[in-house]
Amino acid sequence: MSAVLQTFDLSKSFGGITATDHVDFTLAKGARHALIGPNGAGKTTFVNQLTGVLRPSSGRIELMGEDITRLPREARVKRGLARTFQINQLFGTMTPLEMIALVTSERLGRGSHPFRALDRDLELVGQTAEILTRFRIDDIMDRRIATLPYGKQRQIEIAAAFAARPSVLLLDEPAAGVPEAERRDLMQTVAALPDDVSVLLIEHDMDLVFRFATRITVLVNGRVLAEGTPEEMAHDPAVRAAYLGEGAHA
Amino acid sequence: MTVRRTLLGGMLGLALAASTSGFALAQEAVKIGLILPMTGPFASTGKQIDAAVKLFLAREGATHGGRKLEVILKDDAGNADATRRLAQELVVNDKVSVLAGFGLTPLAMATAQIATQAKVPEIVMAAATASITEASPYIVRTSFTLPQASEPMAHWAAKNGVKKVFTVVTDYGPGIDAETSFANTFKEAGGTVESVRIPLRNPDFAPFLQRVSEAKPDALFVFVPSGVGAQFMKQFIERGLDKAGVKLIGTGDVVDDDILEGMGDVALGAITTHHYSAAHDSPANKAFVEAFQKANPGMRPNFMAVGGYDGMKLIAKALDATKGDASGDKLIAAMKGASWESVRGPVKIDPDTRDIIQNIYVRKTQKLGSELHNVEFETIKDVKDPVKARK
Amino acid sequence: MTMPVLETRVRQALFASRRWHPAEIVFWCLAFAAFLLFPRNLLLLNEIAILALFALSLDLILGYAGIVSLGHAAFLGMGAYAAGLLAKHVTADPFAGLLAGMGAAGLLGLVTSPLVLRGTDLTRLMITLGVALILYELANSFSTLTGGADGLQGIMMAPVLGLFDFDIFGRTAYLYSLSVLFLLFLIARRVVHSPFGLSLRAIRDNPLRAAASGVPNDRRLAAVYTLAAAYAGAAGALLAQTTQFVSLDVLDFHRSADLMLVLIIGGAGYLYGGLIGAIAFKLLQDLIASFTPQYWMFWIGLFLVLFVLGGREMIHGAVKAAAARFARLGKGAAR
Amino acid sequence: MLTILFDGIAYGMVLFVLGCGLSVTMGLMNFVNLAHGAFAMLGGYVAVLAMQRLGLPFLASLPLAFLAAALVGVVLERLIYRPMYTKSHLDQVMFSIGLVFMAVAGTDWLMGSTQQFIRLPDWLQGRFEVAGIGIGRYRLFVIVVCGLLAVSLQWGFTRTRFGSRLRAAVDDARVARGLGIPVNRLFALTFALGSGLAGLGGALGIELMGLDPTFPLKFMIYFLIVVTVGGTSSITGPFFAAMLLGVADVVGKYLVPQVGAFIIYALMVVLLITRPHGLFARARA
Repeated sequence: MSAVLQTFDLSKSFGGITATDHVDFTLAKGARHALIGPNGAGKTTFVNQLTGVLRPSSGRIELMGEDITRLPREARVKRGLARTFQINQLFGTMTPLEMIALVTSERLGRGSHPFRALDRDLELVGQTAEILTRFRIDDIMDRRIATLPYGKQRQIEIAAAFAARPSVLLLDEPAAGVPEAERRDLMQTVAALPDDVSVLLIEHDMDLVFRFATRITVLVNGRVLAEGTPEEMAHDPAVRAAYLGEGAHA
Repeated sequence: MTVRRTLLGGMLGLALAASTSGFALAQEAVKIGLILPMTGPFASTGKQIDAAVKLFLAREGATHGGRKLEVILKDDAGNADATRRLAQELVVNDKVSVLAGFGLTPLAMATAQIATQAKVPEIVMAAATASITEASPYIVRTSFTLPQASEPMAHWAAKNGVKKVFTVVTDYGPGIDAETSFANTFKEAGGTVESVRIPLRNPDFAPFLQRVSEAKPDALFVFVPSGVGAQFMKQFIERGLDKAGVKLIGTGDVVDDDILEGMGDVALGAITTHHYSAAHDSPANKAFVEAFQKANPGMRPNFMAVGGYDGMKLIAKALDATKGDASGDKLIAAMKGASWESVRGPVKIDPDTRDIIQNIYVRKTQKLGSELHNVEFETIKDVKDPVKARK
Repeated sequence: MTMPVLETRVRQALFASRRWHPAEIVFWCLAFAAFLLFPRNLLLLNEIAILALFALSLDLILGYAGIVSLGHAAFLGMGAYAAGLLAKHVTADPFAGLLAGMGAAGLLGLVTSPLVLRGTDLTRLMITLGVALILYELANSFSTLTGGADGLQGIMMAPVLGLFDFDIFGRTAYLYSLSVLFLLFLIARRVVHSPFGLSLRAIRDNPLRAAASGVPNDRRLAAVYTLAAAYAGAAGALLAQTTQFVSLDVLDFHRSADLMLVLIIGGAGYLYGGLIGAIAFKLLQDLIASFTPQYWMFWIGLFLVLFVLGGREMIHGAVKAAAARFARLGKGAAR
Repeated sequence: MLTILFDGIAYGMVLFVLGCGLSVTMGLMNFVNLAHGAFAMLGGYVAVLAMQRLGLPFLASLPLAFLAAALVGVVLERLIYRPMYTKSHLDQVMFSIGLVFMAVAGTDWLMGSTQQFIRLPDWLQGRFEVAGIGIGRYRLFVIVVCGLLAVSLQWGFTRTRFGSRLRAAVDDARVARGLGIPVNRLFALTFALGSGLAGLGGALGIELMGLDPTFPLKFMIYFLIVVTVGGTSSITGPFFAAMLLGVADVVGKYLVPQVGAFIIYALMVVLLITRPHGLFARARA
């Protein structure tokens, strides 16, 4: 199995606090990999460096062998690295259709075109429609995103990331805040992601992690504490002590 | 029967109107479009002129040359685009025969083209940059020009033992006008001049006055827009320049009658040259000031008011001369060379330049009773605008 | 839903947002009809058209890209001086002047765009304000070129297309300004409904997500800022050409502040906001000024306060209701 | 040269008193109150009226200016400002510009458009020299008064219970409310204090900057520069920003009067580009 996303000695500190502490991490092709850790372990900081929201203090990030440490955010997306956010980051005034159309048009390189009409672009229309069906949001595609229920918004969050056709997809707590009733839908969505997409899941919900992940990395205080299969992690004494032992999931 | 009679009367009237224009003209008022900054930073100019125009109509009657004067007041807030549009609308929609007012140079300039195109006289009652009357053959001025007021100052200073002058002017058209005409004249008379210009938006004069204080001149020549004059004077005193023996000289703008009282004693002793002071010693002026203050309690007429009053006077005189014919070319012809006894003294419209010829007075700010006034002590007779006179 | 059906629906939904609404057609017909309906007010109408174009420019950056600006007058002034100077020294052709105005202002926009890409709304307000103030002082200082406080005099324009002379009644002026406004509006309308326009809305709604969706935020913002600057420059050029005069006032702070008011009154983010706001603002100003020349500022202020405090919902509600009625009428007529 | 530095400091001090109220209200309520200058103008006019009509001495008119502006501030805050807190920045800007327009036209109507003046008591007029430095008495007075104010504000902000509550509320109003801090009352008090300071600054500034109905428009830019450059989360930020602007403006105009007009604007733009969150802002997530 080859690596699609790797970090080498990645560190980030804010003032005196080290949020990411010399992390070497590898995401394999087609992986279903979970990144877990207690609150404040530095998971989101880590993802933010991967996607370019934060600039690392030192170290290197490679996407399919290419050094992307200094690339701007949108350039990483173009190279196949997409993400969702822990708190929904949607285009509130748009419809789901428009939002997916936007991501698709950027991926097709249409974004800087000032005159072309969106509906005349058949390639864009086709690919947008395909995403809408895949994520079962075609029935609500005309409504303003801000007016939709939270669970639906969560779906759109994932759909929008997926519409960028990433080879690596980072899901930052996709189930956070989703009410029980809408949770199943979401689980299905995540489970149904195609195999050629490598997924890194950052999650608190151990149910979801153990159901979904084939590999788990445990991050504590910005450092990689342990890594292995779910089986190994569940029985690793250090992990249990540092994390699971604290009482299942908070 | 009645219907037929009125119909007949109407037709008769029409026929008469067509044959003798005089008859119809007498029926119809001559409209004067008065455009002034009534709001914004230059509102005080507008208010003075507006008050003076109203006073003129009240004192000297609204009918001249057999026709009634009707004034339409518009506010341009000191904004040149608005002035231009208002002028255009007044000409096109209200069919005014005369445009008047114009508180600032750009406002007068912006309207010049309209005056030319529509052949409507433009009476400049306030703006003072020398070149204005050259912008259109229909512009006539009843205020003054800055060189007209500042060159006599240079002569007076040179004659009265001043060798070195520091000029401080606001960095805009009129300020630069005042600076150049003063400096050139004073240098010709053998003096030396140093100059500094103040930005338009400037709250604190300290840095400029400090330069003056270090240069130790005999006199400081100042031109600032009339609103900030007081500020300047106060800081002049605060810095102790008066005690250091620096004379404060300038055109009358800085000791504007409108705000002189509020300035307080800091203004005392300032020597200025100007064409009008509310303290001008003549019976006509006394009556004028009294009537003005009666109609506008708490206001003292300043040079803007006189420009407005004389502007109306000029229109009235021209209408008298044309016997009520308000066509632009005739009015302008009648205005050229017109002369009368203004409250500021004798004035005449220069037939060549359409600019005003008037006495310039050297004044000193003093206390008259409990009030501060600019008391005239020397008169330079019949001063033409020196810039155009040299051409 | 089968794919072909869905694709059709997607196309229709995307088309719906750029379809011409009957009310829009009525709006433009009225704008051109105003030429015949109000022959006495062409000068005011001309000013409205120019202000509308200026407001359209602000709407492009504020309504569509979320960039606030208190210094938009910088571009208006740049366009006005460029067009005025060109007419005075090079060629009197109106279209050459228009292009020069747009070009000069657009260039200024491009150069200053890095300044507005960073920071909060407040920083942007201040930086744009600062740029406009600096430009104002520059124009005042270079008085040999610009005429300084006396204004740029002696602009003579050639007839539009060599046929229509600028007359004192403002006939040519209004039709010329309105035509330019209409043309630039059409372009703006295409732009905001293009993929580029969609990406601007994305940045406005959520810059974080926009970048995560592959949108190069900075470049797009710089592009629209430049475009808006060119539009404001066009408004400035029209102002200079139709009044044949440029004063320092075009760069003054109150221009930028008034412009904000215009857009707030009309509502930002749907292109017509600036146009409707310009009409309302100018009519209001004219109306109040004719009642009380001294104190119109007070009434404008009161209007604004009440408007923000709660009147906006009422007015916009009324406008929407009227538009809906128009739409129904339009559809009825079509059938 | 030192004289000019002294002048600049006095000028900066007035700017600080005028602007610091704005920076606190902006930080606390996240409200862009462009009408701040209107309160300053109110204070100025109250001082003028107190001296001209009531014949009060200058020193007595200063607290009056403070009180009047503070009172009007608190009333307006209760009545019309409060609903604005939840609206967008843009609405707030529009709203307060509307207030400015009303204040300008209203003052013009009530008081006339001319410049207003006050007569300083004799002991504040003129100047004296210390080691070759000319010192204006009034400027010295301004520096002393404003300096004391700045020190006591800083003390009040960092050392008193009111101050610590205020800081908590500036950091996060929601959390502060949760901790039982009466945020609404705090808002009203702060607003009153800020307006009162503006009023006092307006009264002190009459001698240095003049006073007429267009005051709020003319000086809006200066206040905003102080606030944006100084940041909104402390007293020291606006203080140093005001000092910097005052000194840079005065000294710059003295040394190179040709570019005098550009200095503060250029300074503002440069500062904002290099420090977009203010000179002394804490890093915020």
